[in-house]
Amino acid sequence: MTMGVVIASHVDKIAEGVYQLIKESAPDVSITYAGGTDDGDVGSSYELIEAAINNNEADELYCFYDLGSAKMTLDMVSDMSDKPITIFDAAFIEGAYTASVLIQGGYKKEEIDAQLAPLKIK
Amino acid sequence: MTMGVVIASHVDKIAEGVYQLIKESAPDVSITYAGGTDDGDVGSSYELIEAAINNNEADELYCFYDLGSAKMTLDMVSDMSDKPITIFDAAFIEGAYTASVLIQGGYKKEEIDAQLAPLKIK
Amino acid sequence: MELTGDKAKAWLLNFEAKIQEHKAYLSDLDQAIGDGDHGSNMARGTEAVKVNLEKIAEPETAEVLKQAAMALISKVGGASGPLYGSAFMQMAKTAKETTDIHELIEAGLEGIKHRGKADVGDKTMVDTWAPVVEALAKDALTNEAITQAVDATKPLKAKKGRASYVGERSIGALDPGAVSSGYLFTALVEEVLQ
Amino acid sequence: MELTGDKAKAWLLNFEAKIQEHKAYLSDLDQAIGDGDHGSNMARGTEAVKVNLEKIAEPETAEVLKQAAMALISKVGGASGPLYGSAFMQMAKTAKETTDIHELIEAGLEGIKHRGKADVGDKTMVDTWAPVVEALAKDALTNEAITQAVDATKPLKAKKGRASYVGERSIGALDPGAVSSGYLFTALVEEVLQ
Ligand SMILES: Nc1ncnc2c1ncn2[C@@H]1O[C@H](COP(=O)(O)OP(=O)(O)O)[C@@H](O)[C@H]1O
Ligand SMILES: Nc1ncnc2c1ncn2[C@@H]1O[C@H](COP(=O)(O)OP(=O)(O)O)[C@@H](O)[C@H]1O
Ligand SMILES: [Mg+2]
Ligand SMILES: [Mg+2]
Ligand SMILES: [Mg+2]
Ligand SMILES: [Mg+2]
Repeated sequence: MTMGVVIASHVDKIAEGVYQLIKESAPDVSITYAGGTDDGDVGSSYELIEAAINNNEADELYCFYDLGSAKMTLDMVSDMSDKPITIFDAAFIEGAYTASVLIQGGYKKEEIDAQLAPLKIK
Repeated sequence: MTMGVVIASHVDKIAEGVYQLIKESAPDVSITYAGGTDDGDVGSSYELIEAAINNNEADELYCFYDLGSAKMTLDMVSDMSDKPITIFDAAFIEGAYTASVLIQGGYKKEEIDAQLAPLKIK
Repeated sequence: MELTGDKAKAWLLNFEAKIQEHKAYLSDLDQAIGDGDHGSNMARGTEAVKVNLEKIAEPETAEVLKQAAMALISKVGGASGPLYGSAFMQMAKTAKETTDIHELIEAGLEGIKHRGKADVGDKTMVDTWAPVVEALAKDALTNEAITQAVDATKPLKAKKGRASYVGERSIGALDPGAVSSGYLFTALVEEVLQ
Repeated sequence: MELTGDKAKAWLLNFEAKIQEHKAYLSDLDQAIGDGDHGSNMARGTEAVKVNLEKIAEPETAEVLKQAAMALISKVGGASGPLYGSAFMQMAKTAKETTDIHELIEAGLEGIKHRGKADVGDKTMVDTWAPVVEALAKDALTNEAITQAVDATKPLKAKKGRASYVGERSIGALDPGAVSSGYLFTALVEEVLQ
């Protein structure tokens, strides 16, 4: 079971930037992202989030979001998807960074979940 | 005493995107940002963070950062600055969003600090 | 009361017209306690609903509701997208069993609650939907009842969504999603119940 | 032992040369437990130090240290920027009182600790600086002592900086900032102490 990370933000630039930040420390982890609406506005897009989930090469996905409505969209996509998906109510960037670095380091799910627990703020 | 928000990220796109996200809900708050190094790489820049602090129109600044080294740069700039600056060890985007929306709403410092307290994760 | 396919289509087209008419007002309401986009979000979403529905020559209730759900889910872009989307998706599923309006709207409310985890009193669209479901159960849905439900969101403190960030300051403001839901039900009264 | 302006300049130019030489190695070390940029960060920073110092015709200790601090602060771009920058800034301040090498490096260590809040054993550059300060107090700084301090970061678990994210997995790896600090002190031995 490989683990991957999905980043869902309300803004396209944030999603791209978080990807850029994380890839430096987790070059071998499958990280996909979705930001903003279909038109590039601030918001969230079912299609873009669905694509980020489908395009992620990992077997199991850890998803992080910035604000609540991206979570609802993630939730909807997750309801429709066959992949095991966990949506973390963790600090967005810090949580995604932590998860990615730990996956890169080969840690097990339980250990990663334990490290993410104190980052829960939502 | 007006209150403003400073956003310091390791990535230029993240800083711009967070600004974009927050401005929608806090159009009247002075929000300035700095992202990445002088050359646009991932990292932090003393000059850019100093400029974000100097260009902020508010009397008192609430600063948020993504990862620890941006905090150290904020710290250095803050040591050199006369403005009252508080660096929050809060979840980056969530903290900056919360602070900005509350400042927009006219809340007092004590109330804002109380709302930010549960977001402390660093 | 039954929701036929034709009525369902008329209802949603009326809703779209109301949203377009009150687009600026909805965004203003959202600017006060959120991010100021509820009007444009709903306008974009209902516009897409209209496009989808206009393609349906012989409307069938479940299909109309499903097309509305798909359009709202993919085009709104804000929290109201997955929320209205889940409502219509639940209604579409329920429509395969029954087209009773009370049961359909009740299913829609369940969809919203499942997605958003909000309860009555949290100052969200749930505060419009819940009293509407009760009124429909008694066959007593009127414009007055709708207005009353919408207005009752004013004194509440927001506990969900972006408005929850402003806490106390949300008191005294109408919830934008409750207001847009009000238009949905006024359209229902006009097109289906009257 | 005194740090004259000329020696300070020679020291930092030697440091720059060592960093350029080991740039790829430092980044590789950082890739293992961080983000893989320590070599390029330090290369950019010390290159800027060199540019600043080459402008100084008659080097004066405090000024040399200050110019180094400014260059590192503004050009490194990673955590090592404010850290080395604070070290040299503290040294520059102290140089106005004394140019004794032990006192200067001790002031530098205080600068690093003030900025980064790390202690001995946290697997950072502090683990090179602290034993070096002790050795200098006894006038006994050698290349062996430096290598020993740097190597001693291997078994440690990182508690500060990016490497702290990988926790246990940092055990067994050298700390990149401890290694680059090792070059700083080897350059000191070569240019000043020998
Ligand atoms: N968790 C929730 N449950 C129910 N309704 C919600 C929830 N979050 C937000 N809403 C509704 O959504 C409306 C805001 O929609 P909109 O402005 O389109 O989305 P966003 O807040 O993402 O910009 C609110 O006025 C409220 O009625
Ligand atoms: N809080 C700290 N205190 C002391 N040294 C630190 C601290 N954080 C990081 N370091 C040092 O900085 C080095 C990493 O520097 P660098 O890679 O240039 O920065 P970044 O981690 O921002 O990419 C680490 O190897 C460590 O020696
Ligand atoms: Mg909105
Ligand atoms: Mg929005
Ligand atoms: Mg690094
Ligand atoms: Mg770096």
